[in-house]
Amino acid sequence: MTNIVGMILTALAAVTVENIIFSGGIGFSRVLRAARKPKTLGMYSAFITVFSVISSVMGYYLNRLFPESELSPILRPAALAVCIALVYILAAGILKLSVPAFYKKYGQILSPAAINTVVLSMPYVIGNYRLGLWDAVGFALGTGVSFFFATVILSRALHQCKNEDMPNAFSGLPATLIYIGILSMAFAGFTGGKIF
Amino acid sequence: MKFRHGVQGVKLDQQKELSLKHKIKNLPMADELPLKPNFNLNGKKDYNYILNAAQKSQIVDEFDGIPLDKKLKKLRGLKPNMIVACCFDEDPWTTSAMAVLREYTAEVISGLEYAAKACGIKERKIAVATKEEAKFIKSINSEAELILAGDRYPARVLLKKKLYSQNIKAFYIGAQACLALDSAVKEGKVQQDTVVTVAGRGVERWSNVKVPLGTELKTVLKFCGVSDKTKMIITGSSLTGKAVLDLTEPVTPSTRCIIAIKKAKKDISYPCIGCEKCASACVRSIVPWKILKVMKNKKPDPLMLTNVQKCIGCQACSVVCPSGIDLAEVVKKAADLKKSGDFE
Amino acid sequence: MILNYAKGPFIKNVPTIPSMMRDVIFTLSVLLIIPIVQYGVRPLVMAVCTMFVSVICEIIFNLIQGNKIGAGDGSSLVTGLMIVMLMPVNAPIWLPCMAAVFAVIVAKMPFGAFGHTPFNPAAAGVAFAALCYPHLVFRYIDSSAKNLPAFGDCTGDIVSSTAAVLKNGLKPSILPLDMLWGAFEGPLGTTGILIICAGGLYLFIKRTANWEITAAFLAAALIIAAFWPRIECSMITSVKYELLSGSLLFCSVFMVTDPVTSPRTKPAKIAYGFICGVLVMVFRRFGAFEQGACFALLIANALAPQIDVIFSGSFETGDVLYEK
Amino acid sequence: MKNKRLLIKEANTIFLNGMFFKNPILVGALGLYPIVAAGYNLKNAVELSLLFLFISLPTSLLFCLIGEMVPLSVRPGLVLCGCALFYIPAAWLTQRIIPGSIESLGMLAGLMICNSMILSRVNDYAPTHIGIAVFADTLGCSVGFALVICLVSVIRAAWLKSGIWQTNIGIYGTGEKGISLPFFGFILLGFFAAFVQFINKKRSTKAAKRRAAK
Repeated sequence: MTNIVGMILTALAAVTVENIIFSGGIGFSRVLRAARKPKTLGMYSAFITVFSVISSVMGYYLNRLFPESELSPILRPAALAVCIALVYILAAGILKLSVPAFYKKYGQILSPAAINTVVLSMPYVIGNYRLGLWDAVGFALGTGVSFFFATVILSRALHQCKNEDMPNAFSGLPATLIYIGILSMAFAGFTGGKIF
Repeated sequence: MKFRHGVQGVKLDQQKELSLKHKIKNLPMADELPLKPNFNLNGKKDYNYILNAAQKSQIVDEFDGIPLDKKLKKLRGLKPNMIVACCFDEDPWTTSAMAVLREYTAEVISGLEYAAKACGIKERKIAVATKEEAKFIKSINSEAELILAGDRYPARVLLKKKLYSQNIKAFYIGAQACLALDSAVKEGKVQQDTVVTVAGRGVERWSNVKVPLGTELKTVLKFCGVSDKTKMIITGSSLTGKAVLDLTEPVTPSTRCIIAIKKAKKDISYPCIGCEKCASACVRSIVPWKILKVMKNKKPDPLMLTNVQKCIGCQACSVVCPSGIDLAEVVKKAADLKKSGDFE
Repeated sequence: MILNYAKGPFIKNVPTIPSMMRDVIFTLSVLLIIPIVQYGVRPLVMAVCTMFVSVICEIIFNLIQGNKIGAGDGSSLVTGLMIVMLMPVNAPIWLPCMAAVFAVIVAKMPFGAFGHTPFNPAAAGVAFAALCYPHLVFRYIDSSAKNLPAFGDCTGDIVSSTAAVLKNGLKPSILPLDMLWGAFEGPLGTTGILIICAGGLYLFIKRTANWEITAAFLAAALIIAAFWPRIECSMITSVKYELLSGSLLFCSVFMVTDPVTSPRTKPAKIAYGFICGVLVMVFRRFGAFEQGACFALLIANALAPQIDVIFSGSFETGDVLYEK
Repeated sequence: MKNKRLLIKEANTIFLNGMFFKNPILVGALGLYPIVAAGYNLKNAVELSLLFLFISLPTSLLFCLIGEMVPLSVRPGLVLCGCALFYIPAAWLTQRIIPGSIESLGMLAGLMICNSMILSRVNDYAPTHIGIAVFADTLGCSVGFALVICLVSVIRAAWLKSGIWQTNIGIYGTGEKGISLPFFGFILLGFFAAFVQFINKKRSTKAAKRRAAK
């Protein structure tokens, strides 16, 4: 029971105070791409959540597997990435064979959802915060939710960042980047600068 | 979860006291205008008699510019259950209808009675703007059956909506048309003059003037002491009326007011700030800012232009917009687009 | 007599944008009176400098952009003045000026100036200053200090503001009733509680600001302060301290009600105010700084279009919605 | 002979596009994370630029050779594996050039493996283009990446006034100095992107004028 409560609290923290997407700036290239296709936005976030959970659980065990040494900062990321790649290939294969209609519809967002900075950063974040297994899962879930929020907010912002009164040079991506910057600034007010 | 606004319309700054202070003045007939002779009708003052009188006297309803006899004929077929004389002025500067009612209360009442008889309606009401005005009229003539139209613009539409929600099919007639009908039935007079409000910073004496039909505008303006610094002359209404360039234009029954403005209108507009004032001002449940947003797209989607075809062009949205955007024009464009079917 | 032609309508209803701006600038200037009486000319110098800088920034940006420099809508004056109100009186003059530069150059002009800003520029400017120079933005001089120098550094006892005391979980020593007169430490324009209330009333009556948002905002803050107090005290005391300390009340009247960045429909406005109030309290409790109103406002601004869509009853994550 | 000259000219254009005119960061918003998070001092910037070059060059050349043999659904996974594989020598090399760099970068170095700029270049561009084009593009992107991250970090370091080449102070810099937080990186990127967009708009109007003159 305490595990579950802890998990939920960690998830809440991941959405607000320890929001790695907004205040950490992680994974915004994916957020922007997801926001441009609002139709697949929900499924995209669901994929991200699932893969984040897998990655954080995997990271939890991998962190123990590699003892601290001179080579560990070089080998650990590589091992992690290979594991994620294997998970992705496995997931793609299973989906393709078992639910081909679903795969046809959402296949093209599976790879960006599985292979990105958000998913891969999970093990590091867990290591930094020294989270337990349940908390790690909670953090991954919370990050998935905040990814969803980020995409929903940005999908509206994309229209605000393109109007005829704004300077030509800023219309589109530049304004969106500034928009993200200001929003990220707001979330930085939670941490006051110290993120990890 | 759509929210309906309780209060609709706009409350405008009223400028009525100055022109209501004095009695209606008479402008002498110009020499070149032909004097129309009286006509004679015999018989009982029944439906046909009144219709004939209306036709012979060439009365035009000042609110919509339609000849009164045609209006009455059409009405008999429609069978409404109430006839309302509009004795209020929506426009903040105009007082002609109010002044007519104040000065010719009995005549307006009897004219309304004739009109009601002509189309077989029992219930008849005189609509005035405010409670104070109603009290004032009651003190002049206690027989008047009054109904309140409210002081929010556009009052006519709001009154219509109010009556409609009470399941009353009402019909509306102008105050001056009532007056003219009365004198036509009683004395066989042809409608020869109309009461016009002259107001605005550009004239010295704000007043209601009884002007012979066909008089040139400049004669009326001169009568009231127009200033040389006047930049703009508006007739009809300060909201929906038009600016006049040629002062030799004649006065018609639907002129109702002449406003001389000293300051030329400045067309400064800011971007929409999303205050929702236009939506609460609209009496036809159009949401003008949404229409504006859709119309700014390169290819406006007609499905998003809800209700635009219902627009009556009352300009309430444009008046109330703090950014000074001409929303009425946008809605009109949207309605034209929707009507034209020029989309895939 | 030369007659002009124009299209109707020929009359204009107040409020118009310039009149709204005038109203806001007027009420904000009234807020300056108490600090000027208390500290000398310094608050006035700060306000003038910041407004000047923000207007200059707008002009420069317009020049680069190749726009004509018109009469302007006065919105950058309002932005500058609001930033000054949220700074301590002993802050160096360049600090509000820098916040104003950020507000105009980053948060306002790139998005197409007034009417298109997705975030409240003043809030963005203050948040930026708070993040970059927290030791200057949250450093308050003792309120008994008199005759501060107009430009130079202020010397005097540095005390922690009521908001900071609350943040540390302690009970402030000042009585809530004394706080009404504004003689306590806090951002420059936010201590005159009574004047803020009067100014808010004035703006609501003139229909320049929406009272619904403010009401919802304060209701949310009140509920949270009453049921989850940060300090050990009675419900009423907690509510009094939470509402009267820091920039909460000022933000609720002047910043949250900004029509450009708030949602459009009435129920959405109420929801927006409520969410904003909750966020402010969350920031107060979990945030890094003693004041979170500006940060909370920025997040609420980002949510505003979404709230609007949800309340207009057309929430769907389909293409149809987003293409419009 | 003529072909060769044309090829070099083409490669030159591809390089310039990757570096500036179609800079994947400023035009495509790819690989933002290292810039906003780590670009607060020049040391980080140089280390990450080196790492970027060492990972992306061999990986894209490899996938230029074998990319088209791999089915589309599996390819992203293999690309990630490739990046992970080449990360080991790249990290070792960077460590050699600037001692202690990988440890101090921490997760930033590890996350370069899934930098979306490298992934998209290797996954989409490399398999369908010839070797020289891929080489020029990768080089251009690397230079572009280095340019942007160095510029961002120089501006931030100059603001912080604490020396351009300093040792790492935690993944996100110090808490006291707000400039080193990611948000300021985003804002700077926004202004850079506006500059690139401005130049590109100018170029396209000029080209249109030239076409009209003809």
